Parts: sequence; structure tokens; C-alpha cells
Amino acid sequence: MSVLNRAKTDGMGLFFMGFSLPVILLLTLPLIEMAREPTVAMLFNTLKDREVMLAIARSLGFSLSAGLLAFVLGTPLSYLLARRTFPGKKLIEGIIDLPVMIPHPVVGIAILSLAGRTHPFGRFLADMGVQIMGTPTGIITVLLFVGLPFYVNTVKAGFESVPARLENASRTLGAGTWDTFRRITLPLTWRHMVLGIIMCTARAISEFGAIVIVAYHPMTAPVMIYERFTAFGLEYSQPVAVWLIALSLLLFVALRMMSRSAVQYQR
Amino acid sequence: MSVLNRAKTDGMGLFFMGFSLPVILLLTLPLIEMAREPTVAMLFNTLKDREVMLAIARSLGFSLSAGLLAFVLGTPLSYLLARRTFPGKKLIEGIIDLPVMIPHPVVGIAILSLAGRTHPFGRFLADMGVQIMGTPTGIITVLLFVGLPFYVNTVKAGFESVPARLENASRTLGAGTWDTFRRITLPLTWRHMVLGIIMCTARAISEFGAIVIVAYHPMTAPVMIYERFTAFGLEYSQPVAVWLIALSLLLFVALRMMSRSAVQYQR
Amino acid sequence: MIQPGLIELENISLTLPGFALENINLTIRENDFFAVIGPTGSGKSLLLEGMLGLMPFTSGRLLFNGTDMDRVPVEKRGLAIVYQDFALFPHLDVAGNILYGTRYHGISRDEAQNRLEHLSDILGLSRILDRRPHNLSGGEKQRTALARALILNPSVLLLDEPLSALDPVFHGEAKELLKRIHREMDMTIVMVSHNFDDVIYLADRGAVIHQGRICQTGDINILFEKPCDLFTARFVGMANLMPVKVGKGRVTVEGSDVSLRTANQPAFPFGYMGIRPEDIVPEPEGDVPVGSEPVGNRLRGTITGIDNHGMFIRVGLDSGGLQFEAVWPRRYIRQYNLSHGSGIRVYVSPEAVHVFREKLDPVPGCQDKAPLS
Amino acid sequence: MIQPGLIELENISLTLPGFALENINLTIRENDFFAVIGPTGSGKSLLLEGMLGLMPFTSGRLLFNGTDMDRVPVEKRGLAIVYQDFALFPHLDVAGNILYGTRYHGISRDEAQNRLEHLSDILGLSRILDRRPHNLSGGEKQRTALARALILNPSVLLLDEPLSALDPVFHGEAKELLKRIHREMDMTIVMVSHNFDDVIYLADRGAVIHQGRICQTGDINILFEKPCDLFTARFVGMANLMPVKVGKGRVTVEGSDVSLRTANQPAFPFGYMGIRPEDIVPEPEGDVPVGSEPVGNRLRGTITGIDNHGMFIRVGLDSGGLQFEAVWPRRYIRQYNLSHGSGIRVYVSPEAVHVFREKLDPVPGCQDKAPLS
Repeated sequence: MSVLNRAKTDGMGLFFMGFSLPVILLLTLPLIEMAREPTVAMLFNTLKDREVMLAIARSLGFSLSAGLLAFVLGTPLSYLLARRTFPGKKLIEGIIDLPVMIPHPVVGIAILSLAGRTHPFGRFLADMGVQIMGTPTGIITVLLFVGLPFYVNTVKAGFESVPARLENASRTLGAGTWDTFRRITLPLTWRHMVLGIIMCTARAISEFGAIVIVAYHPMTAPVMIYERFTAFGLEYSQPVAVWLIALSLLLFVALRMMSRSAVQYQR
Repeated sequence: MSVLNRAKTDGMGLFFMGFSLPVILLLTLPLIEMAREPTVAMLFNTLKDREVMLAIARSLGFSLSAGLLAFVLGTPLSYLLARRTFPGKKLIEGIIDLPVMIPHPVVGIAILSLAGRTHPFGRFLADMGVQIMGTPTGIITVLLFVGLPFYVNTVKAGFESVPARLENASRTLGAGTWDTFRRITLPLTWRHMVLGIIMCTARAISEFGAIVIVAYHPMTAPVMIYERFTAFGLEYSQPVAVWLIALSLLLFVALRMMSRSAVQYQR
Repeated sequence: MIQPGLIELENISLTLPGFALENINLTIRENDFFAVIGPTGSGKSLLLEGMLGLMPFTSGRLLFNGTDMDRVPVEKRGLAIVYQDFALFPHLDVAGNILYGTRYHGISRDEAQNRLEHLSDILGLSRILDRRPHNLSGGEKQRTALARALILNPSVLLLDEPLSALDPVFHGEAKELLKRIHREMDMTIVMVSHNFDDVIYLADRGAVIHQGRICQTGDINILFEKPCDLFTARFVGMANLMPVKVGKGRVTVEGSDVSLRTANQPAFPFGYMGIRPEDIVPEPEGDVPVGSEPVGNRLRGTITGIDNHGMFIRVGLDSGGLQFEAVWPRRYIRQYNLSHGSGIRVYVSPEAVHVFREKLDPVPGCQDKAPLS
Repeated sequence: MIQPGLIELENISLTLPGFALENINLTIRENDFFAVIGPTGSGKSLLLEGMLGLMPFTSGRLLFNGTDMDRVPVEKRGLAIVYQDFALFPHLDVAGNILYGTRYHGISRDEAQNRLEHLSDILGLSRILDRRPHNLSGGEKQRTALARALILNPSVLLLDEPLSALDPVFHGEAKELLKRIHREMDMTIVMVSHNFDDVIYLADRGAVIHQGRICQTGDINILFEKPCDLFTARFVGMANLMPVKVGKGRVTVEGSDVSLRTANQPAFPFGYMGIRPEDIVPEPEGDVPVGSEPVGNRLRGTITGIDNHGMFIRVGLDSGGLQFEAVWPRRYIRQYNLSHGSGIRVYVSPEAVHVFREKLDPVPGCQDKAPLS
């Protein structure tokens, strides 16, 4: 109460709040408006459309797969970046942030460049029976590419929040590096990992430009939204968008709750 | 040297490094391959193509505009989030992160929903002569929407890194809130703001899905890359992508250097 | 510019989640060196924040020179503070830090330059004016923070644990410097500290704070010698605390035959006795002030322990089944042939036998009143 | 399980950007309470990290009971440490913290439970075994960290500034606890500290470290009474440091007529004199040990200052144009009628007049040798 009072009487606080309002409006109004425009009937009709639901399920499934892959592949790297010094560390930190600035179609193009039959690696993949173009494998690869920075940066911050001294203390008590990681570091950074998976999955759900290059089919929700927009116009794309966002939020809430109970179980 | 030695002898470090390698390769190999494939002649021919250069210039210009707008509009909000407590703060922090998970075509659709003539706000904009669809205004709005979280989160972390105690000390010495902000907070967070502008601009340059909904023309580089890919195939889109990324990196290096000298001038 | 530095706190409360300052009444007089003393978490730093205006009080009035400060913002209160961590501006050099506030106090450029030279002379900063804070030692940081505050000629200077962040090597110097500043400059100093040794050297008056309430306030020597409750007694280093029955001019330790003369006749029948460990002296030395014999306390004891604390030794004594603790100069070991198990006669002057209650009713209790013993 | 705790450091160096430990030679004997003493930034904590194996030494050998530790990883060295900030595991309760290491030391579940009960009894933790670290007081945290280390019966216990994070209220208790642990359990303790008062109470032997080098090492009382250079002298609280010419059985303060008898005949012609402030005593007291008269030093001085430090007073004396500093019990003010400007006669025993060099050649210097005075 008193803190609020103080903020109220102070000119800079008021001024800053005034300046912040347009930002909040810019971020919320379009989404609110978009959710408001479709009628309830339209929303329910869309729900019954099997193709829409399949596309949304694909989007959520592929994105969550990317999130879980980021957990497996990104956790060791996050730990090394948070704890060790080695030559080239700055460079690797720069590489981690690269996907943010690469235009999304370029991400798709780059991954196709590598997977193409002209390239030895592409031929190796083809010989192994791995197809990138137009397959779930390709989509998940693309989503992992764009989502990894979110996972790695979140979990790196998590590892950094655990004092190295706790790990040292554990080792002086006789626990090796593995036991220390399992009994000290992991329980203290578990929440960050779940948050990292959520961030990576969220970023993956949003992806469109790279997917549309690598795989128009199997159709994911953003591609379907785009297709409906160009083919039928705004009001046919809105309900799909609303359902995609609603179901993603549901997924994230569920993940969060799981992580809470997991943390409580762990002691 | 000795730290490296230690890392080498320690099993977990080695194991983690092995696990990190695929991640690094996933992020770098496709880009390297993409840059390697076009011949030098092709790259130079592309450089002479006026349309390509115009599209890249537009991408950089619009994205930088979004970055600067984020600086103007996002700085006060970042400060409030870092320094003050107020009801609904958690909610606003959640809203800031929303754009990360909104599928990119949906961002475009949402902004069009608001700007459409069916909506009072859209009519108000139209009466003011402001057009969203197919205009630079629309593109910059979209880019600001997707780039803002990067600016706000970076600068918020910057403000949080300045101990509140320094601002308190300044005030006890007679400086009001404004003077304190100008003489203490700003000089200590200047670098974070430049970094925030870079992050926001980088994210904006990468955007495709939202732009393609709001404005196919005036054509920006990602749209052109997509168009060339679908119309002519991989090898015609690669050189444009390479130049876009190269010029963006140049822009970021320049911004970084500017911020260095600015900090030195300031004392 | 120079104003008197009278500070009055009237029924101040400050409630935070999980902690509260309650019903604080204090008067800090002009030119006092006033110490707010208490353990970590007692609320003493919060009180400073409140006085500065950085934390709004929930209720009560804060007056400077009679003016209510409620609506006066931080920057207009004219209070300077030196923080425990010094809070130097890292992007400014030492001179930039010191000059920072001058423009807000109508100090001309020339005048500011003069004061800067004068202060950096006094504080030994002249040769490091162009260094950045991260290149300074702890002592240099503290002197810079002091100069930054003093250049504004504040009527009140607040010190937040000014000595606890310093190495022992700088500790003594810093103490003397603060004492000199108070002696030579015209201002009220309010210091927050948890170290009673520092406080007694520096302060004239003080208040003991515990769990958000003030236990005792007054002259620093009285806090030291006549603490009004058991908590304060422990905090100021009183030892030999034992429950006693109070008689006329005497106290008798409960559950024992030991009875001691006291010059501090309390008005209550039961309480606690306390004797500072340095006030229990070996008998031959106790003989020196001849004439005190009839009223003195003489005890015969057995030495149960001698602990070396460097400059001094702490000696455990068993007398009449009670454990006493005395602190003596180290050379007494040789002088009196002290050894574990040997017998010794000790003397305690009646003035040194203090009596107080276990706990005081906190409101209105002994706030700014004479102690009870 | 219990091994002897002999530690040898041979020519240890550890180079970091901007700092280095150089050429450290130390022998820490079984069951020593060994103190590594030095100011902040002297490298003493780095030395601990090196011994633990958390920081690799650049060169030199570290031997435990004769075994080279170079390739032995942290978890196999059998050293327990209690960190300054205790480093308790925040997600485990007190019992979980204490039991943490038992499974790596072949301690059965039952045995671990027994030891837990025994230790929590001794350390007063029995009633808080299910609390999380953030709910503990500073003292409780420290005792938990101690129990976590002690349950493994380590042959060597390292203490990193064990007392500096504690409130003065817990300080005394903690000191006694550490002393008791050393007395009752069979282990070598290595303590790092910047506080000489704590060190002299706790440690048997020690080393003074300064800017990455060892200045002096040996018996703690000898470090205290016979520091071998000016830095160590200042650090252990020696005062009245003045440059002197050395004669036979006497020193003469340079630029004055003051000449003092000394029992510490040095082998060099010029040096520094030092007298601990508590060794300058008022004359009547100096009379007490009769027979010392012919060799004693008697000075006549004027009191230039009396500072109250609580338990004791610090008195400034002018004698023959020189400034001396003495520390006396507070009751002397009344006993000897001390006041600013009054004259007083003081006595200094020849044993109390120490002589040392300004600076020593660091290599091989006085490492682990007798002091020079």
C-alpha cells in the first residue's frame, strides 16, 4: 500500500507509467481484438474441424519434441557455459544467439542447403533414410534451431544462480562431479529447465517462415492459418489462431504444474 | 591453461562437451553451408541487383526503426519493471513475453484485426490517414510487436544490475528522481540499451510470417528470399540471404562500436 | 546554510511483511554523536531508511528542527548518508563522486573546488582524485563516501555500519577519523552499529534496539554501565549474569550463599546481577584504593580456565559453587602466578555490581528515561 | 578410518591473472590448530582452495601424510571445509545437509544415524533437524555446516573465516565451540582468518601471509610477541613502532634522547622498536614485581588523550617528545586520576621492548624459522 502511494506521488513514476501504456496496449489490444471478433459459434465449428485440430496437434507435438530435444542436447552446453571457462566461449555464446537474427525463411533455406543431395551430409542422411524436406524430422530440426537459444539462455541463467561454492562443498564432502550434479545442481535448477522447455516450445509454436520452406505438409497450425488467411481472408483464420493460442497456454500451465509437484516430491 | 587442464581431466566436462557438439553443429553447419554454396560471381551479381539492395535496405531500415521505437517506448516500462512493485506486475511481465509464443502469421492477423475498418480504432487510424496494410507503418508496427520483448528483457536486466542503493545515495545527495536517472542510472545502463536495440533490431530483421500477412509490398528482404525460393529455387535465394545476414552483422558491429565510444565520452 | 540538527521521532511505526518497527520514540540532539545499536535484523538499518525518506513510515511523526518531514522528498531532507558498502558511483572518479551533490546545494563551481581541495587534503584523497572506485582500497572508498557527504555541509550525517566493511587494519584509523570529523565539524551524527566497542568509542548517546523496539536510550556510558534489561546487558558485554534476591545494599545469588554489596540499590525484590568481567580484579590490586575496604566485596575462588585473547586473558573462577568470568591483562599470568586449579582472592567494588530486570515492559518502559538500577 | 593429519606444502605457487601465491612452504602438524592469517586479498582463501584441489597449483608439491595430492581429485582428499558463508544446501533440511557426505565414506545408515544424533546433541541442533537453511540463524547455520563436516570424521578440517559472518552475540559461543571441537576430536584444523584476536584464542601455530607470500610462521605466541617484520607487527596489534639504533642491551629511538633497555638483543644495528600498548603500565603497578627494578624502563610522560573503548581505555602519552600509546583497564582513570595534560610515570619491562627489521628478504627469509629478535 505504502509503496504504491510513494510511486503515485513521484513524478517520474507517473511519467514512465504514461509512456509504458502504449507498449502494453500494442501487445494486448490486437490479441484481445482478434479473440473477440470470431463468434462463439465459429469457434465451436472450428473445433469440430478435424483438419484444424490435427494441425494444432502437430504444432504442439512437434514444438514439444523440439523443447524436449533442447533439454537433452542443450543442458550440457548450458552447464559448460555457466560454469567453465574455455577458449572460444564468447564465440559460442554468440553462436547461441544467432538464430534470433536469422530471417526465418533463411533458416529453412540453410537447413535445406545442408540436407540437399548435392551435399555429402545430405547424401549421408538420405542413405540413412532420413528425409528433411516435407517431413516431421525436418520440422522438428527447424524448430530446434529457432528454439534452442531460449532453452540455453534460460537454463544457463539457472545454473549461474546456483553458487559454485555449493558444488565445491558437495565435492569436499566426497561426492564426485556426477553425484554433485545429480544431488545438488539438478534439484536446484529443475524449475529453470522446465521454464527453458516452455520457452523453447513457445518459440517453436510461433515459427512459420522456416517451416513453410521446409515443409508445407504435414501442415502445422501456423501454415494453416496463413493458408486460410490468403485463401479465405481474416475471419476464417482468426478462430484457428485463437484455438492454437488457447491450447498452447493450456500446455504451458500443465508443464508448470508438473514442475511444481516434481519439485515438492524431490527433497 | 591450468583451468583447461582441469576440465580435460574431468569426466563430466568431457562428456558434456561431447553432448554440446551436436548443438553447435546444428546452429553453425547449415549457415556455413548456405554461405559456401553460392559462387563469388553470383554474390557480386546479386549485389548489383537494385531490387535486392532496396529490399535489404528496407529490412534494415524498418528493423532499426523498430529498435529505436522500442528504446523510446520500452525504456520507461523496463525501468518500472526493474525498480517498482505494483499490483499486476507479474501479469505485465507475462504480457511482455507473449509475442515469443504467438505464431507469426497470427501476429499479422491480430494487428490487421485491430486496424480493419470494421473496428473503431481502425476507422480512427484511417481517418488520421494512417494505413497499416501494405505500408511501412504496418511493417514497423509488426516488427515492434515481435521485437519489444527482447528490448524490454535486456534493458530490465540492465536496470536490475544497478544497485538501487546507488540511486538512493544520489537522492540523499540532493538529486531528484530525474537527475538521478540522467546522471546515475542512464550512464550505467547505456550499454544495455544499445544491446537491447540490437536484440530488438535483430529479431525484427528475422521476421517473415507477420510481415507477409501485413505487407507483401513494399518488399522486405525475407519476403524476397521467400519469393525467390518458391519461384526459382534454393540457389537463387541463397545469395540474398547471405548479403542480408552480412549487412545486418555489419550494422550490429557499428552499433556496438558507437556505444563503446559513447560510453567513453560520457564520464 | 548550516542548520541545527535536531531530530525527533514520535511514535514511529513501520510495518513490512514479516517485520515491524514499533512505537519508536527518540530525540537526537544537535551535535550529538548518536548510536543506534542492535543485532543484525533488529530493524536499525530500516530506521535509517525511514529517516531518509526511502521507506515511508506507517505512522508517527519525524521532525527535523521541528519541521514535519512526512511530505518532504528524500533529496530535500538535507540528510547525508555513508552506506556500509559506500555506494560510490562506479562511472565517476573520486573527484566526480565527491562533487556529485554540490550543484543541488547552491554551491558555486569555485566554492565546490575549494571544498574538494580542503576535504581531500584532510581525508588523504588528494593523490587519488582521478581514480575510479573499483581501484580503491576499503579505507579509500570510505573516505571518498565521507567526503561526498561532507562537501555539502550537512546538518545531519547518517552512518550505516561504517566500520563493519573495513579490514581490521583500517578499522582503527577509520574510527579516529570519524571521531575527528564529529569533533571538528558542526553536525549531528547518527550511527547504526552492532559493535558496542565501536559505539562506546565514538558516540555520546545511543539507543539499543531489539526486534523493532527500543529497549533503552540515553548516555552511552549509562547504556554501558547500567543496562536496564538482560538483553541490553548481554549486548554491551556485561557478564556474570545471575538471578538474585535483592536486599538492603546487597544482592544474594539465588540458590547459593554468595552475597555481594552493591552501590546500585534497585526498587524491585528480584532481578539479575551483572558484573563486567574487567571489574573483577585480583586482590592485591584491589588493595590499592585504600579506604574502600569496608564496602568492598572479597571473594575466594579457584581458577577453572585461562583463555588467551591476545591483548587480554579471560579467566574462569569458581567461587562458592558459582562460575565467574574475569578479564585481565596478559601479564597477570606471571604477576599473580595464575594457573588452572590454583586459588586466588578477587575484589569487586560495590559500584561494579549492577542489578536489573530480566525484561522490561516495552511501552512506555524506559525509553529516554533514566535506567532503573 | 581416522588418519593422521600431517600437511606439507613445498614451494607451492599459484598464479592467477593479477594475483599470485609465491613459493609457499608450510608444515602443518597432526592435531595442530593452525591459523593462516592475513588481510583481505592476501591470498589466504586461495591457499585453501588450492589445498582442497579446487584450484590447481601452478607448481610445487602438496603432501598429506606424505602422499602427493597432485592427481587426487577434490572428493578423494578427505579434507572437510566450513565456508565463511556456510554453503548449506538450500533444498535439504538440516539433517539432510549433515548426512549428505556419509554415503561416500562407507558409513552405514545406522552408523550415520548414530553420528547424526550424537553430533546434533553436542551442537544443539536436535530440535531443528527438519528445518531448511533459510530458516536458521547465523549460529545455527554454522553449527550445521560444522556437523556436516564432522560427521565424516575428517583428519583435517579447514575453516574459512569461520567467525566473520557471525553477529557479535554468537561470536563468543562459536569461538568456544571451535576450541572444544579441537580439544575433544582428533583432527588437524587449518583456519584462515584476518582477525588476530580470534586466532590467538584458537590456534597453536600459524603463518602470516601478505601479498601472496608468507612473512612469518611458527608458534602463535611467538607471532604475537615477537613479530619478525613491521607488517606482521602491525597486524598482530603491536604499537609504539619507532625506528631505533641498536646498542648493547638497549635501543635508542632515532632523533630523540629516549633510550630503552631491551631483553631482545637483535643482531642488526638499525631496526624498529615495538611495545604492545598493554605492556606500558602506570608506575605504581610496575612496582609490584619487586626485584625487576634495576633492569626496568621508567618513563615520565604527559597524557595527551584518553579514548574510551568500552572494556579498556587507550591512553596517549608524550614522553621526551615521542608519542606512546598504552591500553589500560577503564578503572585506572579513577585509580590513577588520569586526565588530559596530567603527568604520569610509566614502566616498561625490558622483555616488552621488541626489536625487528622493517622488511625481510622474502626468500628464504624467516619461513618456519625462529624470529630474529
